[in-house]
Amino acid sequence: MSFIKKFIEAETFSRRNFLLASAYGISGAAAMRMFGPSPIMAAEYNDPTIAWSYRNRTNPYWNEIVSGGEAFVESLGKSKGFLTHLINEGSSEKSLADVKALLAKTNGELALAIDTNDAPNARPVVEACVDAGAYVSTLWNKTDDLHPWDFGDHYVSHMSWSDEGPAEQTARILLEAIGGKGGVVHLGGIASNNPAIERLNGLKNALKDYPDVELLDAQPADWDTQKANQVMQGFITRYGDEISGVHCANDTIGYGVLEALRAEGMDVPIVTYDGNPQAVDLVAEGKILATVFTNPHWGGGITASLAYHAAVGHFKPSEEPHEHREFYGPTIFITPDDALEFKANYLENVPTYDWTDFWGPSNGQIMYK
Amino acid sequence: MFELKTIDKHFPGVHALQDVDFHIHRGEIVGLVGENGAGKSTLMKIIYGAYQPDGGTIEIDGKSVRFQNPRQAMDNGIGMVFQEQSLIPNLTVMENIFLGYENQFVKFGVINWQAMSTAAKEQLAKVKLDIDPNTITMELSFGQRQLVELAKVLTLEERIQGHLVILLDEPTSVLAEEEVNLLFQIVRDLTKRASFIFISHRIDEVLELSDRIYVIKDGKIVDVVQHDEAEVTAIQQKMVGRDIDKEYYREQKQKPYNSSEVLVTFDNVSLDGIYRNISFDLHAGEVLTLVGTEGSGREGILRTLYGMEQCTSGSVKIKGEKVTHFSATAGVSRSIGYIPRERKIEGIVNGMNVYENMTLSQLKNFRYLGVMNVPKEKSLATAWIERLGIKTPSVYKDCGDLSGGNQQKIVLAKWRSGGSEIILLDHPTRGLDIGAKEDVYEMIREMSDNGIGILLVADTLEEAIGLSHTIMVLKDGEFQKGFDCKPGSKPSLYDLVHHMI
Amino acid sequence: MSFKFLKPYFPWITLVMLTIIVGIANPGFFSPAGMIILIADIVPLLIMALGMTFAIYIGGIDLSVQQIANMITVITTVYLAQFGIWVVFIVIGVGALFGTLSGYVTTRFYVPSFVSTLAIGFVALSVAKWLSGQRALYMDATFRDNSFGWVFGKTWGIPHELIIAVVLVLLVWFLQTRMSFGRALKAVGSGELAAVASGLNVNRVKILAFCVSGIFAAIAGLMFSVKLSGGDAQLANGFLLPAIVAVLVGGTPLTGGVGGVINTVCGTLIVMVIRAAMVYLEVDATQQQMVFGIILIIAITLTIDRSKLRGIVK
Amino acid sequence: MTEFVTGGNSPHINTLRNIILKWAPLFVLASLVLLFPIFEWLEDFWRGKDHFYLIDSRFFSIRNASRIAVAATPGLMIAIGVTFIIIMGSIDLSMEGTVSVSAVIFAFVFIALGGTLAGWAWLAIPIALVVGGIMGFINGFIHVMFRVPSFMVSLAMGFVGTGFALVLTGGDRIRVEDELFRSLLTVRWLNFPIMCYVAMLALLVAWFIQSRTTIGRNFYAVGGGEELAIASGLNVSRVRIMGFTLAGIFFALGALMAVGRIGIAETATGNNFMFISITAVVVGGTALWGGIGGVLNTLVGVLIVNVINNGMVVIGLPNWLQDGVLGVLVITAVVLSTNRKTISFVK
Repeated sequence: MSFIKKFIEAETFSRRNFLLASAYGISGAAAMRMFGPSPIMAAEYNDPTIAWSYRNRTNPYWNEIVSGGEAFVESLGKSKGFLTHLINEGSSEKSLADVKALLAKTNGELALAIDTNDAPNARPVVEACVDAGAYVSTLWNKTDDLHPWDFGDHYVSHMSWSDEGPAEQTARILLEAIGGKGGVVHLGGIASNNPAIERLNGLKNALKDYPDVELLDAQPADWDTQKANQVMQGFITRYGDEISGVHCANDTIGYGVLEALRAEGMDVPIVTYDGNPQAVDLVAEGKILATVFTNPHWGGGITASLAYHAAVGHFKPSEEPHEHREFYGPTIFITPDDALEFKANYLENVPTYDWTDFWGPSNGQIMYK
Repeated sequence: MFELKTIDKHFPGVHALQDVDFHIHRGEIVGLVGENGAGKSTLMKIIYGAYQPDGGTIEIDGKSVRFQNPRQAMDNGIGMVFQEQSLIPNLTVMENIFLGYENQFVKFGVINWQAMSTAAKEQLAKVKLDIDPNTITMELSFGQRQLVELAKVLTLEERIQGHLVILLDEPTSVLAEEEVNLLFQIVRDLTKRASFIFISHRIDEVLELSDRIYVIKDGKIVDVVQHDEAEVTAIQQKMVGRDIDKEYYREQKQKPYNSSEVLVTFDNVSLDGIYRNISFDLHAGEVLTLVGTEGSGREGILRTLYGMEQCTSGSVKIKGEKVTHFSATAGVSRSIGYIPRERKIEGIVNGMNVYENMTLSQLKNFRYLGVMNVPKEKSLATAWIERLGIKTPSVYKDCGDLSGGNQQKIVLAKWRSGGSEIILLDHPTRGLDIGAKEDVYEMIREMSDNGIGILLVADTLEEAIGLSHTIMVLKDGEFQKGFDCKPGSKPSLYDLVHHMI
Repeated sequence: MSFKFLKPYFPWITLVMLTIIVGIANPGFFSPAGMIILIADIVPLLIMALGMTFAIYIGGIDLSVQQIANMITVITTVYLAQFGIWVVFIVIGVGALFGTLSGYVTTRFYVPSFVSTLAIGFVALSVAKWLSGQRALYMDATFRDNSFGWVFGKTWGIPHELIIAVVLVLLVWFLQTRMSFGRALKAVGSGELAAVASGLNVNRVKILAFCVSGIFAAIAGLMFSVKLSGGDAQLANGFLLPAIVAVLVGGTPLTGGVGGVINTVCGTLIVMVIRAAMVYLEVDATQQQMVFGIILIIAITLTIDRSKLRGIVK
Repeated sequence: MTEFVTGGNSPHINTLRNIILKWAPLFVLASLVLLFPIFEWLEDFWRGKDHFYLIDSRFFSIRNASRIAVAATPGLMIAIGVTFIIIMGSIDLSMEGTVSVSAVIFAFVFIALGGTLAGWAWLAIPIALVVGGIMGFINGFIHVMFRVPSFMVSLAMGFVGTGFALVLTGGDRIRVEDELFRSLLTVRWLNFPIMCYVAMLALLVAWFIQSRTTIGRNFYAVGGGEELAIASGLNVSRVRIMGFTLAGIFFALGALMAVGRIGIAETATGNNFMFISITAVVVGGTALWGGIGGVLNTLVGVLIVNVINNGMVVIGLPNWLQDGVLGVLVITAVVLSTNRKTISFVK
């Protein structure tokens, strides 16, 4: 069965509910104005600056995220350039400093969407925004003890993806493909990143059901193609033909692995994660067995949208249930069977999303272990 | 044929050259003497294109020329043999000789090493040096390097059609007597092809070689003397602008040291490859001079005593205590002061001011819990500036901006003020003008009177003879002969040279 | 007021000019409150750059600072619960240890500091990875607030971070200008041979310089860790190049003996202004890095005092 | 940034020690190559497997040698480029930017001209080299004309380069899928991919430049004593600018190899080359203060670094330990190949 179809159905369903949702949004806001606490409590801005803070532009993943942010800004009738970009270049220090600079510049009149580069960095960023009266929504990185509902209205939401399940699914696809026996290796992301840990755990969970498959080795490749290439070469040397499958923490790692295998003339099935266009092509070509699309375009847009709509007062975050403050983003599996269909629906024609349907495609409240 | 007319050169705050007229005929050897800072090197640099004059003209055979850089000067037949070693140590001899002119050996972008080697051999033959052109320059002796420098400049002979002008800047300072004679011979032989400008602080050498001598003082040519009329003392007077004490080395002030207190004992000390089996005693108030050619081990002994190099056998005793730990820090703590040859890089710290330099060796006397007592430093510096007559606008002056003589005085003050009882002097008058030299001699006498033991490596033999109580002659790292050097019974130059070579 | 007299102040002039340019383009930049926040935020970088100044001042470089800071964020996070505020001593001790190690390898084994500090940094990274179990760790908020909450408070509107920075700057300034160690540093930086010939224990001075650098890197790591309330082996990544840039732009060139900690304060502020300019002038995201590089080249070209480079520029 | 003074006043040379020192980097390489199989042997020994030292080694095999070679190739090109600069006593930190720009422009032009080496797209190769050369030229020009130390200029140029690559790509990656171009990696002669032979050819050219051409020898002259070289009439500014340009060309070559290896050109192509290439140069025995060493040393240095990296994975060293071990081994390698008698101090 096609994962795509299911997702698109869900999407269409939510579109049908568009009017309902926006009606709720508007009436919610109106209700708040009438009956809510004094407006001074929650500063609402007419035209807050909208900003996205992310790692860099050298990774297509972030480009996708940003394209969503830009699409959202355009949906407000503004030009793309209205979105302020803060790029931290992998530096938590710069990430925080840039946010502070922007807060100072805008006097807190800011709707910020941010991935803080590293989990510990989320707390000071959120605290700074809350102090300055800005509205912030986070993506991916935050520590488990930090929750939007502890900060009233200004920490609007946090979105992440539960990678363990999908990673387990791709792992199962891989393990089936190798016939349930042999050895696999895992190339992970930056070891301390949450997704890197979850994706490895997913593989480990899947392995429990395949006692004949051995996890030969797992090493971090730092989300980096070249590093992945080198690590894979090392694996090939050490394990040689024992490797019957490769589990990669994301697509960029996958590219490096593919090239290492290609150099050796080896043909070993691999699975990746993220669903970058290039990876989707490779899936369609059958070079990658499966990848997982996390719809960064939607994630990027909706994170900015949440912050913006809270900032202009269209809804009041503190009145939302917890599952609307911390939630998982959507995941779609892409296998050779549906890659082309997926590509046509999501990459070649980026769907026009309803950016006020905040939680439609989301995947339930974030669970902590 | 080569003429400078009314050359002017200003530097910030200094009028370095003023209306300098200078000419040289074909085949002539012209001497240029003057005190340090008189403008000699500025004039040289203008001639070979490193500086451009602010006023005046340079003419070759009546044609006016301008040199933007040394390269253009060379292309006009002007070559320079440098005082500081200008050979690049990591290159081979032949690469050095043809540096910047390799193109003559290049075919299709490839260097023909064979051809270059042959050509280099020819150049080396001109200076009668028989070494493999493939030798790395670092491995040559100082004298050999000086000759290679000359050989390098002589490549102009092949490159340039016309007559050459070759500047020799202090070429003899690192040469042994024999090598100096060889050099002079070569220079005389070459006058068919080239004119020479010869700069040296050894006026007797200038007299010996030159046809004509320019005397420069304070940026002006004060006299031009013909060879036949020249006289050392007259030239010296012109240079300094005052009479020089006939007793140049203050011999009449030399007092015998009376102390029997032995400060330093070397007992059969060796340092592998540098010197072997050296023994001597240094008494309080004694001036002991080590004499020998470059590479005879003189400096090695100083360095061992100061602690910078550990001896391989034998025992060194300082004030009766056997030295087991060798380091310069330990040397200072044993009240030894060291005045190095390379004043500008080892003596003073360029970039630090007068008082900072003076207290550098004795920081621990000026700090309390690690904090420097600056007023105390300044008062010390002020006192010594006065005592040694150091010319500096203030204690805040960067030492790098002071003249050589004043720098040397600051180095001396550093050790004197720190209470050093043993002072090692390595070429203390090198590169100083006559006036500054006299000051240094005066100070050596005064230190000797105060019971300080002095181990000296002198710039010239005359200096050694004039200043010492005792002379030790070294050759190839071995002790040759000791001379008692009391006033009135001093050994002659010949006595020393005889044992040196 | 001749041109030459102005030379030492070139970095400051550059800073003022940049500030004015940004301020004219967006007057909001001059808001004192905003300015204080910006400055307070650059404090960890400033502290790291202060330490780095010592390494560069003696003509070396310290590439280990970022990894030391990484390691310290992990150490702080792991041991905060156990030792509370006393973790400061562990931090300083570890920083000193790694700095000393760099210095020792450089001076005793003759490994250029460029390589030795890089290698020691790798060792620190290994320690960080091992201790953190390659995970992002976070602090218990109560422990953090009990021990280090005061760091982020304000007195009369002035963030305490800023006060800490000022105290540290005064401390190193005193160290550099008034203490015998500072004097020795200057001697080693501007005339190493003369320092040797004056009997200074040059190796010890150099080792101490790297030690100070390590300690400051550790303090920066601590501040950062407490600020972010956590630690992992990558947390301080991205610190190294800005810290080097801050020192260089401030006017302490790699030739040693020139500049000093006050220059570094200026350099750090320049880095801050350039960064803030990206935000205030709304430079396009893809162009920011290129613009940063170009401004950097211009700033260095204008700032650098060539008379102190002594002829050769390598 | 570094300064040195030849120690003592004695030009006496202990020849045996000198020979040992000259070949020290090679000894280090050889011992590393023999060291890693020992761990493999031990591992199998504990497991009770038969293992004949070296013969059964997975590390010590032709296949692995070719893997190490492939991994080393881009780094080698970059390290060769920076070797010239280091011989001059300068330093170049702009490689990451230059590599990214060259790689990205190469890929754009390659695709625009048809996307296969069989067509006009081969022009992308010289164009990329020219781009690298221009980057290097700008670097050298600013360094020489504005008298700014190379460390600072090249560091800033690195930012400009990466930034420019980012402006060009907007963050996208460009795939270069041409089979003919990718044959650099996929086609093997005698077990080694073509890119290894191309790299060897480039190394040969570099060696030729270094030892047989005027400019190459002038690098040594500038590194041995710049003031002296000026006084000898050498146009040092020209030599320096040419050096940086040449380095830029080799960086671009490294970019081509990097693209050839993974088939992708992006802003991140240049990442992580800066510190490791300079480390490799130093490990190979080229002195940071200039005048000593050469491209053959650099080959050995690059191989040492790559052998360590590969060997650590092959013997299954835990990931967290790898950085530290690399650090310690690098220090050891530099210590072993430094002639401590000729240096009195190092910064």
